[in-house]
Amino acid sequence: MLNTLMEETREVVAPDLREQYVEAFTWMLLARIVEEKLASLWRAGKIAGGVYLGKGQEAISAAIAVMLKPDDIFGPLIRDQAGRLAFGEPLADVFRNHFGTLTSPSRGRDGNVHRGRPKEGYHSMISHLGSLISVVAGALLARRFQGDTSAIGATCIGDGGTSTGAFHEALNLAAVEKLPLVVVVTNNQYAYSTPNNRQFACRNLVDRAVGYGIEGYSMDGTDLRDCLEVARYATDRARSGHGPQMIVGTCLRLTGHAEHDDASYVDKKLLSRFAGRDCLQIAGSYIQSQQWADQSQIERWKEKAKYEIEEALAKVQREPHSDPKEETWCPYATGVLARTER
Amino acid sequence: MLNTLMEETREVVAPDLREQYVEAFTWMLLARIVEEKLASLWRAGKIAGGVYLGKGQEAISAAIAVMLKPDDIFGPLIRDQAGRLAFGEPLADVFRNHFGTLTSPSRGRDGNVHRGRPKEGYHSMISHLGSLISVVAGALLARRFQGDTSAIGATCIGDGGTSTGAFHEALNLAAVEKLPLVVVVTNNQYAYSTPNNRQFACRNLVDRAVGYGIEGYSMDGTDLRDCLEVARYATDRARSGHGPQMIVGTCLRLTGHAEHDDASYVDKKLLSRFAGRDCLQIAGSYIQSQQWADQSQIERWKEKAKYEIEEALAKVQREPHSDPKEETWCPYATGVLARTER
Amino acid sequence: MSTTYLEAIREAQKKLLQDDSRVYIYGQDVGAFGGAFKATKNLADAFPGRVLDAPISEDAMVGSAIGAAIEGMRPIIEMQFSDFSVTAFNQIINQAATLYWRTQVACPITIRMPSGANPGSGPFHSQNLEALYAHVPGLVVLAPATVPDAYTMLLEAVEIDDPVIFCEHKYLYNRLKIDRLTPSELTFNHARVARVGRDITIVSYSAMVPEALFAAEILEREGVLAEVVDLRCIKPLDIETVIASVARTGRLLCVDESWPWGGVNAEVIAQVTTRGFHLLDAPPQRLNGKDTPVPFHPNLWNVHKPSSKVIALKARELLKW
Amino acid sequence: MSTTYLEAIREAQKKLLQDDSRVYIYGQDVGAFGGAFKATKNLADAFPGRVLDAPISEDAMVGSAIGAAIEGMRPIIEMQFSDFSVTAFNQIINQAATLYWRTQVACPITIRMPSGANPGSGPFHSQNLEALYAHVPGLVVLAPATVPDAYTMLLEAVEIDDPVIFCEHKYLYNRLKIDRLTPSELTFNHARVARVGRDITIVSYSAMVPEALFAAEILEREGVLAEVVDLRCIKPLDIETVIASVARTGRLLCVDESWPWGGVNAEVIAQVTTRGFHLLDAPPQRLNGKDTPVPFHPNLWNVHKPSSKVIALKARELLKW
Ligand SMILES: Cc1ncc(C[n+]2csc(CCOP(=O)(O)OP(=O)(O)O)c2C)c(N)n1
Ligand SMILES: Cc1ncc(C[n+]2csc(CCOP(=O)(O)OP(=O)(O)O)c2C)c(N)n1
Ligand SMILES: [Mg+2]
Ligand SMILES: [Mg+2]
Repeated sequence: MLNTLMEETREVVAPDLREQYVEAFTWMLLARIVEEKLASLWRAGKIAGGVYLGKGQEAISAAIAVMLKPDDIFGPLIRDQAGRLAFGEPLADVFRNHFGTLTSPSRGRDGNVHRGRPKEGYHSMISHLGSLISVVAGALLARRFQGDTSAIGATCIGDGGTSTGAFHEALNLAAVEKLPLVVVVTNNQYAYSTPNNRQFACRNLVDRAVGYGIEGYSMDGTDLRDCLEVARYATDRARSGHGPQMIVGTCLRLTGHAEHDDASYVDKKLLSRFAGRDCLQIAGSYIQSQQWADQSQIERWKEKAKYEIEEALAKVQREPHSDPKEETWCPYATGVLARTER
Repeated sequence: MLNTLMEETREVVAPDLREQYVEAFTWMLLARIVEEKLASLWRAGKIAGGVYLGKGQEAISAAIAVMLKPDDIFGPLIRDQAGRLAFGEPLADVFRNHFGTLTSPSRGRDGNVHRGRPKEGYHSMISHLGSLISVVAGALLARRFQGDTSAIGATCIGDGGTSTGAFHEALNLAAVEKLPLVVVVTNNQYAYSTPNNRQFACRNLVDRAVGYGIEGYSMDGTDLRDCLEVARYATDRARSGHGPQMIVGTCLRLTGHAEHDDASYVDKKLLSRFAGRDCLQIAGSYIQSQQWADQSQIERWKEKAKYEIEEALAKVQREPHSDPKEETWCPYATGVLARTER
Repeated sequence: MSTTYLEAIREAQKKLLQDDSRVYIYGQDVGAFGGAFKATKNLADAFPGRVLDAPISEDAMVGSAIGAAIEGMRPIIEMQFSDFSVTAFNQIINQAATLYWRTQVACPITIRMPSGANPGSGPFHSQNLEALYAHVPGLVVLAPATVPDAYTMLLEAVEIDDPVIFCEHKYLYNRLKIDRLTPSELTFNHARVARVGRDITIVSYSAMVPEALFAAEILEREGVLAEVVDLRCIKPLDIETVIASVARTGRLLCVDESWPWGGVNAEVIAQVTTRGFHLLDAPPQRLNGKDTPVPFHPNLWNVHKPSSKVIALKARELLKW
Repeated sequence: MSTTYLEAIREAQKKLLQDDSRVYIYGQDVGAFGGAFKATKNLADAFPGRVLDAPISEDAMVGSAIGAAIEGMRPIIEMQFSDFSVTAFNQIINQAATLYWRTQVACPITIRMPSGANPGSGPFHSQNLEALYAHVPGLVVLAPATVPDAYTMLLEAVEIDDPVIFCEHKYLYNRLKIDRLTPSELTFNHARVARVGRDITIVSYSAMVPEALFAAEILEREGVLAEVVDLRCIKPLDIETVIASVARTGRLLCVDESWPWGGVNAEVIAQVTTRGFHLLDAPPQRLNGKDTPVPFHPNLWNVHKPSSKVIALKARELLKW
């Protein structure tokens, strides 16, 4: 069993990943800027409820998503704006779901990060941490029943979410069924205010993989190159029949738990350490150092991102909001039940 | 981290364990015989509901219990008749709870293995597998609050029970709190009819210990000597502040899931293998080989066990059964609520 | 050849596996072993790879069914006992029940819940949890009381585009038997007048229906004609049928072996009194299981739930009002 | 210095930690951070080692509290949101609720449940789950609607020898405020006549009490005197107080923001109609949250639950009956 990618393979692998690197970087950039927009909309009182951002973990999120194909399955969590975009989410949906417009994936019934298009393989999380993993596993089971042997699925969870019973049951089930499931654990050091040492006692969460009999890798979540290498390796392994894969990426949540939280409890020392590096800056420098793009190109990408964001926002701002009178107030899909007194 | 006891330490340790070996053996014997009695009472239609026996895993169960002290905490499961007796359960309670007499620990409200005396540190399981572990962990947390630093707790679970979310959450919680909790996993190859390969995909369940950051040991559940060594080691480690301990004992369930089950699905090959050995026979031979007792002494123990069992049974058969008219039908301990309309 | 309630459930699953490639069965010991109650006996053999043993992971079992349903499957989850479904409670009430409402994607999963007690089952192998599930928006809760309903309603359950909690009663498994299995006449969302009467309406479901029918027989000997309504569908309730009956009889007695607080009886009484108050000539009454866990000892168990005797007694009281 | 509903909860916990060495608090982020809603702010500092951060493991949190209670402690478990308590559902309903009945050993744990919604909370941070817990034998379910009750009932909750589901309403946290915190006059198991009237009884609890009181004010301007009963204790219900009020008014309107099927309203109506049918001059009525998850969008959220306007409207209808 492979517990981490071996150092020496990396330099060889990296050049192959130029295309994905650049792609992932542009999604990270777009995610960072759209999240900044969300934060400012929240501060301006334009968004009801919470705003949860993924600042500091865009590399992990984008890396896994760029390795997925359109027919694959993706179950992102709260801080996966980058991955969502990379998997094909329209920018407009971000705003729609935060405003709760009638055009939003949930028609205003749910909000913010609770969005997806499950029929397109893009799952919509509920709040209860850990509970999405078995859903994605089940989707892969269905694909197997249907004879689809090429698709894989990936889903994300935080360090805190690994303490849930749901996490355990789902990983074990996936292992027994040998499903092509990649579980990406982002250890951003905190679950809300709770530091790792109050959350688990193992050395590294990747040590759980062996207990499920699955393959596990740890990676530097601040380094997009590392993330891409591991994500490619794990998705390849899943795709070629090696069963579930667990990836543990280390980073630091560079933002509050949600926008109302100033994260004052974060140990300041962490910021100056390894995990506290900003993956977006590192990736930007790396791209330049590799001469895949220069500073002005990156600026143009940023401008493009900003433009697209403004455009999407302007569009969504003209879209209708949920109207209680148009709401069916019916939780049933079955036609005959819509009309029954309950 | 120690994943298994090292071979070479064993011979040194064994002689010390003579007293516990003999003690454990007598409990195993008593458990085996009382269970045979339960089975025949069940066949005679004298017991309502299920009868769950621990045949084949008495060594594991007795070994952990003889290492516990009276002030320790014990949370046995379905197949722990031997451990229950070793921890101090009166024989009469076995029959009381199977008949549901008014004198039984649950006053006839619950039955068979669902018994204990929680205030005496002997916990009473509910059916939902895995859910007892956190209860025992909490009891240890309480002891810590109360300044008791000498007590430890042990609780048991099956291979199947390790798949529950409750198992995971409890082990993780205990690890974070560094509680003196020993979790004994009896891998008897089956969960009801479900074999290991449909239950988990890891090589050995003890591989889960590292994922919780706790110490783990595997042992031969058919060999009382091995069980005692590991149980002593783990309880010592727990007692001396090394946090949770996981023990995985391998054996075969030498009986049906319950008495209604003929276990026809059990792979016959297993019976002739290592795990299929009868721990009681092995222990009996070992005792003789060590000249700790001879055949006639063992017979005398058997006779004594039978006598005590018949005596307890005779006594319990004269005890009153639950009477609906005497039942309070009140689930509340709080006095004022007993009288309220609900 | 006769068919039991349990066999009807097996036959329905067989037919579903035969007719619909989207169906599979997942649960502990449902494979080669055929399930704790033999509800899937021989099915794993007949439909290789489609009847799968699950680990003891109710949460993940249900979660996986939801994912499979999203991808177009029609999973049947067998809980080994209804009691164990609560370890999947979150997946059922928050993930499955809300999926359609949140995403406009249907969640056609069926969760089979062997419910109710036999003597000696004890507090954790006996529960009737229909009220817990019925409280939650988005779930359909079915509770067949006859062999044809066990068969037909299970077929319907799998066709329903919403998560169905299928409460099958263990006490009925081998005690109910009919000579020839014929499908039910009503669709799942209709209550059934199980016995026509005119003096009092006894509303009931699942294993309490035979008990209510016995009570009605006792009462008939005394000249009282009780009408017995079998709810069949607990959520949503077909209250029209109940109200129509109360309109005829003027008296309502609800019988349910589960816990009283907020149970099926409470909901039936609330719906009838808020909408058909003027039809009642006497206070509605209810009989429930006692407000304690289900006891192990047969003596206690016997009086924990309503019996035909107690039902008849209560009916007589109500008729004197 | 004024005290809010939230501060009252904090003060109660502080007093409990001060006065009773058996008390400790366990929950996600309750330690140095002071909890998601700051209900335990500064307590970890003031009581070192007795206010502990938990991993995201509701099942084990509650299980551990049960074990600690067996050993004589009086744990307070904070659920971050009531919604997350269902991942501990099994421990609560099967382990805690049955412990005393099974073993004669009391299980004095208190589970604090931040309940109810604020605009934008969405389906999974808004639930009112009291009916799910009240259905189950062995649990005490409390729901304070005032600042003194938030304080006093939490003190009582910890003294109660049974598991208590303490439903505190997030909408009230900072919106309810009183000048001086004084203890409640009633003990936890009594309902309270929050406003005396004579024309109609409005029964309610938690955040719907202020709403019912607003409605009563609206109605008073029209010459209607509504009596408002605050249930306070959901399980067991103090139905005597409700029936006594209905005896005076002859009319019953139940208001509850949670789901209708088998909810608090249904149980109140069932108890009142089975026992006080003759007191009613009109059908009992109920207003509930809609039978869907709680919606995210403020527009939808606003109409999902009963408002004072809707309550007044319904009361008027009922008065015309
Ligand atoms: C079962 C459950 N319990 C509690 C919560 C409340 N909650 C929401 S996010 C969060 C912290 C999550 O931490 P982590 O998993 O590390 O993810 P991160 O926020 O760091 O991305 C908590 C406790 C929840 N969502 N689900
Ligand atoms: C949560 C839960 N789900 C299902 C069951 C039903 N059940 C009772 S015993 C059992 C098998 C247990 O297997 P294992 O844990 O290996 O213990 P063993 O019987 O082999 O001692 C099952 C599935 C249960 N008790 N709890
Ligand atoms: Mg985190
Ligand atoms: Mg086993």
